[in-house]
Amino acid sequence: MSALQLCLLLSSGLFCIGLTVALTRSNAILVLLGVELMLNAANLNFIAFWRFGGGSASAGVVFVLFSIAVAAAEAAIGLALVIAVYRHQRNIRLQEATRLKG
Amino acid sequence: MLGTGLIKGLAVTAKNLVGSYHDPARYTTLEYPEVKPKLPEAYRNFPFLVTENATDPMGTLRCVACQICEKECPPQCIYIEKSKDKKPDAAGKPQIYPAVFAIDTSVCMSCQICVEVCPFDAIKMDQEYEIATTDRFGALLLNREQLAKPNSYYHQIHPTEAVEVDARLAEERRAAEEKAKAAAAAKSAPKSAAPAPKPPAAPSAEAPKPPPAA
Amino acid sequence: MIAVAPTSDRFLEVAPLQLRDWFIGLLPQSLRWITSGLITVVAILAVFGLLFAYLTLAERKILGRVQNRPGPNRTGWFGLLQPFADGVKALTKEDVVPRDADQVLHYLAPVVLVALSLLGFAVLPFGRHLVPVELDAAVLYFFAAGAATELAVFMAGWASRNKYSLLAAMRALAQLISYELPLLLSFVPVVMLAGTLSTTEIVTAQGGWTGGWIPHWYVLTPWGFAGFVIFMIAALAESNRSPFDLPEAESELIAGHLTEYSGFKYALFFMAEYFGMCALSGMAVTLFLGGWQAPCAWLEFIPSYAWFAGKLLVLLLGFMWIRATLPRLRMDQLTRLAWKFLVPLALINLGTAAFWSLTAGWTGPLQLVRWAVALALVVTPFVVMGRRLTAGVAPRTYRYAAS
Amino acid sequence: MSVSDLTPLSAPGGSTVRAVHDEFHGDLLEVSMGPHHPSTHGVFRMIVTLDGETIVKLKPVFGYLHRNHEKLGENTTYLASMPYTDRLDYLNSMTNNWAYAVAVEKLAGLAVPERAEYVRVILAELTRLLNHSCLAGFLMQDCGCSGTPLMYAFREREKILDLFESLSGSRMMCNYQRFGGCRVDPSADWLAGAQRLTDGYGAFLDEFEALLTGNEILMARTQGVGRLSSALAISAGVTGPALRATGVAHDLRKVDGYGVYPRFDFRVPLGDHGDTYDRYMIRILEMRESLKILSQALAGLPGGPIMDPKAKLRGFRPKAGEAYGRIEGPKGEIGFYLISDGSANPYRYRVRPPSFINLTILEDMCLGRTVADAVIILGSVDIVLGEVDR
Amino acid sequence: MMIPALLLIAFVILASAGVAMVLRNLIHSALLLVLSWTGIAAFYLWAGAEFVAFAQILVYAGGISMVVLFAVLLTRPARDAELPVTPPTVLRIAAGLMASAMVGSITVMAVLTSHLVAPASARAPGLTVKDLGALLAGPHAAALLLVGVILTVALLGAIIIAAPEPAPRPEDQP
Repeated sequence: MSALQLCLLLSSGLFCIGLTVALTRSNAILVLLGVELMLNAANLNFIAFWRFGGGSASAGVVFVLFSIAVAAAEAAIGLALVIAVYRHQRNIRLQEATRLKG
Repeated sequence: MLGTGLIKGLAVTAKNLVGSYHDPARYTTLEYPEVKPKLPEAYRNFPFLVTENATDPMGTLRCVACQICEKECPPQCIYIEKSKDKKPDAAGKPQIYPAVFAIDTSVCMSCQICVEVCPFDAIKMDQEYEIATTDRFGALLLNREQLAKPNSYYHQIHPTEAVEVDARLAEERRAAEEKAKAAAAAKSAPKSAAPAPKPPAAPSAEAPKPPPAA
Repeated sequence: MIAVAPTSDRFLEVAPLQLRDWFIGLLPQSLRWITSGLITVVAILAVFGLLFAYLTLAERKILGRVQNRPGPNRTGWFGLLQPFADGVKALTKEDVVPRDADQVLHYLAPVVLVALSLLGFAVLPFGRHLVPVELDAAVLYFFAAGAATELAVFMAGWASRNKYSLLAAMRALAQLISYELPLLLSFVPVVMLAGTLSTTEIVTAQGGWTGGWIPHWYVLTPWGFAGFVIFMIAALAESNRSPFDLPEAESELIAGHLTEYSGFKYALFFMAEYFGMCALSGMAVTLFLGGWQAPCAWLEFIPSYAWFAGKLLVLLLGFMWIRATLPRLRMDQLTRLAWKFLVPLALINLGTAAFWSLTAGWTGPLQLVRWAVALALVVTPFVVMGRRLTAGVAPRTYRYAAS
Repeated sequence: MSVSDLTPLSAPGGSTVRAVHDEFHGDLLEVSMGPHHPSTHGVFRMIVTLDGETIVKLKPVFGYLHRNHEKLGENTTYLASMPYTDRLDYLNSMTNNWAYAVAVEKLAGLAVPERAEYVRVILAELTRLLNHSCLAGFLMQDCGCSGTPLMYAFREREKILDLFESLSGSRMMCNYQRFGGCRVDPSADWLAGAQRLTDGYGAFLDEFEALLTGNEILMARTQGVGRLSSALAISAGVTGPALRATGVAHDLRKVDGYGVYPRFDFRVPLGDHGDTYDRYMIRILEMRESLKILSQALAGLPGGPIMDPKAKLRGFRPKAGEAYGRIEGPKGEIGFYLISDGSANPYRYRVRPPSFINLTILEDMCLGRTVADAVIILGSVDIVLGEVDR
Repeated sequence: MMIPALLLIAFVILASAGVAMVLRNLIHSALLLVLSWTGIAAFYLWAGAEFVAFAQILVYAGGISMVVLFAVLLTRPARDAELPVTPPTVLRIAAGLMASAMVGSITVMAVLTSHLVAPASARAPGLTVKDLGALLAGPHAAALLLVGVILTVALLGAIIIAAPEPAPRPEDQP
């Protein structure tokens, strides 16, 4: 059980938690946060491989930086959508957010 | 330019900061308990009754209980009870004196109207300001004994004013004695010589009513 | 693992480190690393804890002296025991926690705020060898710790479960976030010129003197001075100091997000504010005023940490001086100043710094041209935008009645 | 506007803030900036209704300092009311005394000797200096600078109060004017002290203006805030610097020309916008004009009696009739309306309080502004609760 | 020395994420997630990538947490809107858990059976900020600019979506 495998186990655990949050919770914000967790799990993998893959895999770090930036943009857009949805139906339960009109 | 007003303001505060260390005009704090403030002579706090001398305060009160100040006092905080008997005052004439003379210092606003209207210069304004007490009722009602202070104390706190008042009183007393001598001379003169007409210059008879204090 | 004290330098420079090494020498090998870390932490806490105590006293004394009065001088000799008196008062005051407040968050907010504002001290180079933590991305670490304090302010506002203190917390957050940007943008040119994010290298990059007299501090370059001014204005806003102390202004509805705090928690908030102020001005000294560099060559004999402390105190006195003079800005003017004035200026400053670094090679008469262009690039946008910002506002002349 | 429960706001146990629903603006916030709010000048309360940040409705509530001044005036002699006039606008006792003395002199037809008129002008202008510098200090305190300009203003005010103390015996409760003159004749070194103060005051004003007038933050906070149109000011009966800030040239010292004012040349500054900055600047310029009057009055002070010798102190019974005497106080036109029925007590004793009348238009100036502005507008109107509540 | 630190960090991350998932109170779960993000930053520190760790704190703990908390506050459901959830909650939770358990088992099996022979005690490759900068400006320059464009466009879009249209006031109604 090497350190790399431990890191991979950690990131897969985090990914599962993110997935369950995204699937089970009905509040739109928490679903977004679940997605955020999944993204972070991916980042964990990148850094783990960079750490244990010798000096060659330095693209991983750069990729993590880009992924953080994109995740920030995605979070902003997601929450803006949530606020727009809230303004129409006064609560953000995903079940009711079915109509695309308005 | 944008920041100039702010910089000028900062310069002024800096000048004051530095100035407060060397320029007395920019350091105005008086550290009270250690440094007592220098009171101007006209400063007035609660009134006090003037007595001729410190040895027998109740005997030589100038106040004749005429109750003018009691009527004129705006918040009505003076309470006077006349005495039944009479007592000779400084000029020897028997006068009524106040049996009870109380000032309620919780009501008095030290506006000194009582001093202005008193024809006998019997009440003057004190300069004692450290008079805090723990008792809210009894201690604030000052009776005659607590109010009476000798003329020498009056000279101490209001020197120029005291000198004027003494000069005027002395002059009045002299006029009163002169009149008394003239009256006595007039009484003895008719026994020895033919009844001469009453001396024309007899001033008005009853207690001399000096013009109100300026 | 621990950097052994270099023996090459003068005695005063190295004295603190040798003291630490002697002390560590007494301990077994395994504890050495831990205790050296602990010593650094204790040193920072002691120095800046005392500095906080005497900053409150200095603030009240300076405010007093500016207003022609002595300031606290009754407790102890010249009022020196005043901070401890305040401390005891804060400790003994009853700590009221509203019944339906969120107990955990209500307790956690001041603690997190103080912790985060203390984190900033880890990367400040106090002296030539006195650097608590050698970090490669030190400046980024400093501003990451600074950015997280907003979270604590939100927790304080939300935990008091009082709708209007939440409203005030939102207002404080808006101020903090809108001044985060100028703060970050104003340090980017320094990083660009110094070529590194590590604070120690930034300070060494500002070493040396031309002609033994003029130091190579960044503040003496046109873009450096503009960056320094923007950084200080943003630092004033970040630590809720004078012209921007809106959250607890008395013209507010309620006393800001601190309404539900009392006793020692309230004092903790102030401690956090002062630590934040010290950390930000420490970073300003490192970035712009050449950290522990001496201003001229022959002054080198004074130990480096004395220079850092001196510059830090000068900046802190500047904070207090401004607090004693300037009135407060309204909320909308405050955010307009940030977005419409400081951010564009900081961006233009980036351009000036780029121009400055590209033309580093110019010598002789070209040097003057370089300075002229750089100054123009700094001053003209300031004047143009300044005029636009204060468009409708100018001192007026008054007429007199014709009688 | 349906208010959920009718208990008065901040009744004992009530909250100082209450949410209110209004059919036009939706959810509003009714805030009671209570009698003990730090930035109200004395015991004064404003119930402010806020739509988010802007003020929708502002109801001033006062009366906390009502001492039944006018009914008292009817039950005491004319002289006994004089010390009570010090307590009206407790910052400017000299001008209150003078206004009451003018009213009684008009009622009883008393003549005032030349020297007393000059001394009254000197004391009134000193009070104006004191009041305007205090006003500027309090206004800056509301704007937020931590008391520095206020302390400078108080430093100068102390010098003036020391002059009043050495003349009348008390710093703020002077009780100095009498019907037909003044109570005490100012001595030579008192006049020298007044001269020294007048010479030194110009330097203070320059320092004060350097600190404040050009200050960008202050200009941003006060220019265009609390704008008052001259038509509204005239119709609301606003007087004093607030009226002159809207551009109306109405200064009783020029209009009535009472006392010996026509002998002095001084100008009356006028503003154009009528906002808070104008009100502040008008007061600063008026202080400079007062300095001119003071130096001229001190130079031309004649000799002669300080008190009309025929004036009776006690048993003063003016003939039946009525009179209204008014002067230009620092806060505006302060007047006394007296009806005498021949007895020792006035039949009716009425005070025209300038700060009370200037306060009536507070709401019109504050609508649409934020709470922070309302505090500054209240500061610029310069009210003293002793005079507002009487 | 390396492994126990990793276990501690892993425990913090997983615990706070798990508890956040279960909590009813939205604010508490959001704050716990911020804690897990800081845990992830601690992992990066453990792995030696300081720059990424501080970037993570700055972006997540500084920025995104604020956006999330503001969103949570702005969308407070009115107290009386407790509508019955159409697919019963128990069923939905079961389905979700089952799906994630399947995915989890697959990944864990893959990790355990793989014969990744990684040099366990390899020194962390020293990546200084200067090399990172060179990398970013060199081969990945295009990607950097692209991310910049994405960020600006995304934030502008977010502002337009979230900006409240002026609520029509009753007196404006015809």
